[in-house]
Amino acid sequence: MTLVAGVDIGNSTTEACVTDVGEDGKVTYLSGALGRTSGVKGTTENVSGVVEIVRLALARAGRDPAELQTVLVNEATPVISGLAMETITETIITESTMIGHNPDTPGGVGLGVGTTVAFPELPGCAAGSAVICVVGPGVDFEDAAAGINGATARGVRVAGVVVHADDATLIANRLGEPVPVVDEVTLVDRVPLGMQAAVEVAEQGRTIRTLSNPYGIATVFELDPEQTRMIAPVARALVGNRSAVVVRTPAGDITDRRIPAGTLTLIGEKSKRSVEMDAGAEEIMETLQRVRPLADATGEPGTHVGGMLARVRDTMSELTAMPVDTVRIQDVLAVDTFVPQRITGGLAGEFALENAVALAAMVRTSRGPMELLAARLRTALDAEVLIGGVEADMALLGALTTPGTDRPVTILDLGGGSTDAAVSTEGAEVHSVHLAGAGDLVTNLIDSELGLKNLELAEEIKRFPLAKAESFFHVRMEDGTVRFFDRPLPADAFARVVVLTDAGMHPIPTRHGVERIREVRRSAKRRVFVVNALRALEQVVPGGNIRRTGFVVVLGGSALDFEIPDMIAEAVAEFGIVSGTGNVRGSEGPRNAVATGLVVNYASARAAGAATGG
Amino acid sequence: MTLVAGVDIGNSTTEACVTDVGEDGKVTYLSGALGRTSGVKGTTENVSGVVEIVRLALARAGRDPAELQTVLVNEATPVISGLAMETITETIITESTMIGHNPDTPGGVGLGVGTTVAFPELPGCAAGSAVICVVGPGVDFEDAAAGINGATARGVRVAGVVVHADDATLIANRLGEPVPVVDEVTLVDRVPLGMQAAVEVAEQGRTIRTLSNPYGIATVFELDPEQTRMIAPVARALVGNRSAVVVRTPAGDITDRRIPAGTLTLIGEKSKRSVEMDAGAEEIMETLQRVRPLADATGEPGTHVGGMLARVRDTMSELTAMPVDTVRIQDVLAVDTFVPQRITGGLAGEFALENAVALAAMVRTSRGPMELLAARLRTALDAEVLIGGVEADMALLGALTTPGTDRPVTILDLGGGSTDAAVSTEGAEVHSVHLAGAGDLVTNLIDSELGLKNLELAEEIKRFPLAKAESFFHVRMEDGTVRFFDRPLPADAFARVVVLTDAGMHPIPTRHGVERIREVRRSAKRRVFVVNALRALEQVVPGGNIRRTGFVVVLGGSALDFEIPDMIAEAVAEFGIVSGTGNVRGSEGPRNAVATGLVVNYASARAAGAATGG
Amino acid sequence: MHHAPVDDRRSDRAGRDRPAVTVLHRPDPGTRRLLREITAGMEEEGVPYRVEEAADGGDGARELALAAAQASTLDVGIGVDAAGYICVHHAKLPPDAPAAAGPPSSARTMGHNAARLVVGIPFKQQEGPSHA
Amino acid sequence: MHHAPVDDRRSDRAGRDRPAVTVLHRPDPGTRRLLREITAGMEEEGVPYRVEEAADGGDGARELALAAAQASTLDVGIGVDAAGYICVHHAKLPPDAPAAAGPPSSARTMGHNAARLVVGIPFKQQEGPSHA
Ligand SMILES: Nc1ncnc2c1ncn2[C@@H]1O[C@H](COP(=O)(O)OP(=O)(O)O)[C@@H](O)[C@H]1O
Ligand SMILES: Nc1ncnc2c1ncn2[C@@H]1O[C@H](COP(=O)(O)OP(=O)(O)O)[C@@H](O)[C@H]1O
Ligand SMILES: [Mg+2]
Ligand SMILES: [Mg+2]
Repeated sequence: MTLVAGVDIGNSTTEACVTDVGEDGKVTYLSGALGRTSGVKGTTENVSGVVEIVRLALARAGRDPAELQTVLVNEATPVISGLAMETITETIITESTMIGHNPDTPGGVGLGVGTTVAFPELPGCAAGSAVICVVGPGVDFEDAAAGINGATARGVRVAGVVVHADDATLIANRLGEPVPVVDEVTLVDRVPLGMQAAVEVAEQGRTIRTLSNPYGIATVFELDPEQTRMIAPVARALVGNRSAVVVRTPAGDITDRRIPAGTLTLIGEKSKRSVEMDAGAEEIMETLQRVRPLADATGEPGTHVGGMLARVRDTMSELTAMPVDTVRIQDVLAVDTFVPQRITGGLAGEFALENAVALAAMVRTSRGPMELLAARLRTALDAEVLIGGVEADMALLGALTTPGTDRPVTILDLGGGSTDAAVSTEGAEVHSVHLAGAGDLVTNLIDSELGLKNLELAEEIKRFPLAKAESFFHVRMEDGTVRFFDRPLPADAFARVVVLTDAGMHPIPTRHGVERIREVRRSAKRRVFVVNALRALEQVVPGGNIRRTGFVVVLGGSALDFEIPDMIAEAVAEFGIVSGTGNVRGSEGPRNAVATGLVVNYASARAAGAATGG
Repeated sequence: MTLVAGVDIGNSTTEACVTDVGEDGKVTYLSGALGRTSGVKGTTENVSGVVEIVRLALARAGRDPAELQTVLVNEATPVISGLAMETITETIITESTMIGHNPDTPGGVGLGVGTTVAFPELPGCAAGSAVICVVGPGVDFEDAAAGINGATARGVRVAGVVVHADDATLIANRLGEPVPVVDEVTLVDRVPLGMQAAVEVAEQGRTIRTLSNPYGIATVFELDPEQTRMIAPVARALVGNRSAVVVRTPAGDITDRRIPAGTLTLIGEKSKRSVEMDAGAEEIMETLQRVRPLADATGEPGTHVGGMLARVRDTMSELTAMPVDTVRIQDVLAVDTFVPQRITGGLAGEFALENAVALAAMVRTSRGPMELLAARLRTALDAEVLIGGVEADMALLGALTTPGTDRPVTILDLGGGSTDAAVSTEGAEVHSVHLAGAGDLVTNLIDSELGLKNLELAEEIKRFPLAKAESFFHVRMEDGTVRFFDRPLPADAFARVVVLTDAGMHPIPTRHGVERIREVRRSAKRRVFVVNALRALEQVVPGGNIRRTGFVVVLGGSALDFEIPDMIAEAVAEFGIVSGTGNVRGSEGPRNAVATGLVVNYASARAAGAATGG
Repeated sequence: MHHAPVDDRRSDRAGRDRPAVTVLHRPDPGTRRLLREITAGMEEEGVPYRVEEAADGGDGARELALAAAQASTLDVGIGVDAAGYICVHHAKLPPDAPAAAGPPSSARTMGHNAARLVVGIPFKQQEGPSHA
Repeated sequence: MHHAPVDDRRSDRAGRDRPAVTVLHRPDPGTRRLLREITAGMEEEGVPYRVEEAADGGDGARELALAAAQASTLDVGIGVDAAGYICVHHAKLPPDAPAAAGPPSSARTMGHNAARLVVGIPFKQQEGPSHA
């Protein structure tokens, strides 16, 4: 019997298993362990992490480190991913044409049209004139209401109100004749005066109907067809709001400008194609499909995409100590996303969800200083260290220890930086791919789409279910069920959406509801993993025909997710193949495949040796 | 001055306007009115409705019916729609392989594996054996728990429990060692005994991980690859459940059978193509596009689609008194839908969302007995009755009274049974289409997808926002805002999702949450109106190039909807055209276009007459 | 930061400020079986409860239920009168409009529905003849 | 069947059973202005309220707030002590852990947040120097 450890140094995670291997090749698995990879995969930085994890596994097996005879390490070719994101649309309001934010508490209901007049000027307005009263900062709501009521009494038709403070309901409640009031207009001083304007507030739970319709605005301002054509983008920008103000200014406009993000050039082994970044993810991915396999990708210098790729290359070169100009991008994954962004020229801090494209790029570096790493490990662990076979082969061997699997088998390894796949046909020929984009991209999308600016929280949102604290003693889970607690919940959780992590309840400091956050989370997972799973299977299976895949075994850290495996199951359901999350050695779940495969490989070589030798 | 009424007899709604028309063609609009069309459009049944609505409009204008000189009626060619829906998938469980319902309150957490044994047989189980205890009806929860604890004390490993009553938490709470308990299994007597079985319950807010994974089931039952392949559909059926039971029976299986729904043959004016109904809506609509314009459609006799089309033809023939064999289907709209349906062979009333296809068909009948209708109206109203121009022309003339519009103009008339479109180029040439599917189809989809069996309620859900009664004094609206009431809400509304109609708050008697109902509602609107709007524009605009459409004016009853206009605005946004809801005469919104157009047409003819005559 | 879910079986013994549905019943030995069914309904739904004996007096189920609801930190109370008639009330409802009421045979269902009043899900329907 | 929304300005005069946040304050003439700001915050949020004068005694804002919360049909109360210090409490919170508290200058924000406690949306942050 030989005490053998299999060690898999991954980009994020180092995994080990400790086994007894008999002369006949019989393997007895004793224990496993995992931890964060120290440093860049395949470099001597990994030593400390490996030592720690192997020691942990030995301790769990109850074995003395001195007994350890052989350590098997995977051939760790670093696959490194970079990530960049660029906004490709921008909304700009010129000349204060509109106010399109959505205050929580506007006042009144309906539509009012008139000439904008500052509150202090109200007494000067002629009887019979129709006005929109603009109330600046510092005016008390009772004074505002009194002033407006006074003007109304004199015959001035105050048709609507625009206010700086959060006073809309207060003012509306005090008016003799209620009119629509839009409040929290931070830059109310910049509302152009003496102009025709319309104020609309919809009933609670509804959205505006007139100012979100170009013909509604045309009716209100008596616009001709040409003017209507000009104002149409304003109407479009207001669709879905509960309240709005439109001011008719001579050259006012709102534009939904596409930012020239630049051209991405995809250089295939046989051909080369360019695609505009602002065409969106689908077109980029279609272009990639046409030039595949990818040899490199470049971005037009001086443009956004140029900058994106330069950043990716810099990171790669830094991490791997390769010269920048030898870094080759071997896969990209483009994902459509959006970024909540303040509208330029807005008067009330209006936000728009601007379109953006996220680009994950993958670089496969040359094999690192493995021999040196092995030598260091030998010293540190005082054991024989063998560099095992090709990583994909080992992963397949490990995956096949999952009960119910057989060749032909296909693995899908859902990691942090890359989604890898490999297939082993009955002839034992192995074909593998490494695709850009995996768990880290999902975390990044969640972070930016929710505007969190907190990657740790985004990672938690990815991994754990949501709930809303409905009272100080109970939460409603995202599936609608209710959970009670003995003690009052933390004050910062109350009335907030929280994520129920292993380490307790963490409030999510945004205004988004449970449904919204859930949808962002699920859609990010779909956009990355469903897309990549299908891409990977298509590239790796013989003839690209997924139906001929055999058993699909899903592995890797992201296969531990509480919903990604279900999404992949649903996506491949139509192909009628058997697909599920791996259960390495019937016990490890989707973890430990490579470490296990290394031992399986070693043991069968040994058995073969014993057989021929004996 | 002549007192003139314009009357539009629609399929659902009859609309009128009352005007003074001067010798010079100057029109003064006095009033409008609308009501339900009496009988089938274009038949003498319409008389009573028209008379009532014209009288109402006259009364509103403050004019004596005796003054009415001329009534203009549209050339009412009935466009009649039929609707049918067929399920195309069916889920069948054989040999009680699994229990996959989702009880509200399962008990315990985790996975248990053992041989199924009836509760009364528990005392006979050998120490050391692993069992799943099946508790039938009539056993008290304390007795059940005591029996199981007793067996455990004797060394029997009771690994999980399946119960008839809603007692899972009660039993689990009383077990010495908690195990997963699945309850509310109505047909618990049919659970096969003496078989290997696994029971899994996930933590609150999570879903099961082992029994929804084929390799999880393979691990549990030590299946070989071939057996794993067989069990894979069971795993797939359990994806997303919080609890489940899988029993390993010799020939147990679950199938997701496609029902051979039959072949739909689309006969175009030039070519003819067949398509399988179970290929789904997208393929049906693509086939239609290839044979357009449609001359007729037939369904394979003896199949579901044959029956669907026969029903449509029968309805048509009944409504129009045309012989069945002269009814020609001129358009169809296929929509993918789903129907919640009880799974055949389930032990606990399991439901599955089976796929279905809804088919709306449109028949344009020959011009009805218009002359007779006109004669009857003449008598009834004692006024000159003129049959006006082509309906589409009149609608365009009416639409052009919307402020901000100009030729070229395109109308999209979103009605109850059909979506109509017409375009008038600068040369005043008019091209129009009538497409199957509109507001009534949306109502039907909402009704069947939510399993309401109440079309009136479905119509309300279509038209009004949702809320949830959160206490007896306040509701939370679907947009998250809260509304307070003075008096307690009706008891039947409490804790229910309600629809906030004009006539009060109506509870929706289903278990669906606000989000779910909202999503069904919005998706039904999208599947019908966004699809049809794009189809209509594409068919009606010159060269099918929507960018060349000019001004798009949306009309009809469904344009009054609180979200359909926004959806259409978003769908056409990318074409950069001006599109919005019509505002006929700057005041009528999307209503009264044809009635108005009739008067516009009459007045300009009169002015031309006066000019040439004078 | 981590909060353990309430263990329902401990609720009876627990302090006043812990969230719980209050059950107020007349001190009649015949109600024992009923109380077991009522509390079973709540336990199955995972909602904590507390059972208290009403002081002597002539109150009916509705008055008891209202008093129980007002005493409950969850605003929901159940009253059981001497005849075993059961009433479910909510502190925010008008006194004469309780949320639900029924005969002794509906005990389990009443327990479920008091719990569902707290959780905010639709009531359970009473099935055929009862357990009680 | 149709229910009219509550008219906030009538709330003061309304009966006890109508849902309202209760404000309990010391009978100090100096609190008038404060009360106006506090109730304005609630009115803007559309949540009904009721203002009551506390009987004589030495209670601080927190005790007043707790009593107010317990008296409120919405479980939310505001206490204002003689010095104008303001506390927002919830009947289901531990007595010594109020939902929010602040100086006189935070009056409007406290009103908003008492209302938001009822509505269940995140609290409003106190902005720079106050109105009060
Ligand atoms: N329990 C979990 N649920 C969801 N994702 C997880 C979980 N555990 C790890 N991950 C994700 O797995 C990814 C790392 O996968 P891993 O297989 O460890 O990477 P690598 O193969 O590159 O070493 C990270 O994106 C991490 O967020
Ligand atoms: N306020 C409304 N909101 C949504 N849909 C509406 C509204 N009013 C009418 N509808 C819908 O309009 C359709 C009837 O449209 P209409 O234009 O009157 O029909 P037609 O042109 O066939 O006479 C019905 O499906 C009805 O549900
Ligand atoms: Mg406000
Ligand atoms: Mg249960």
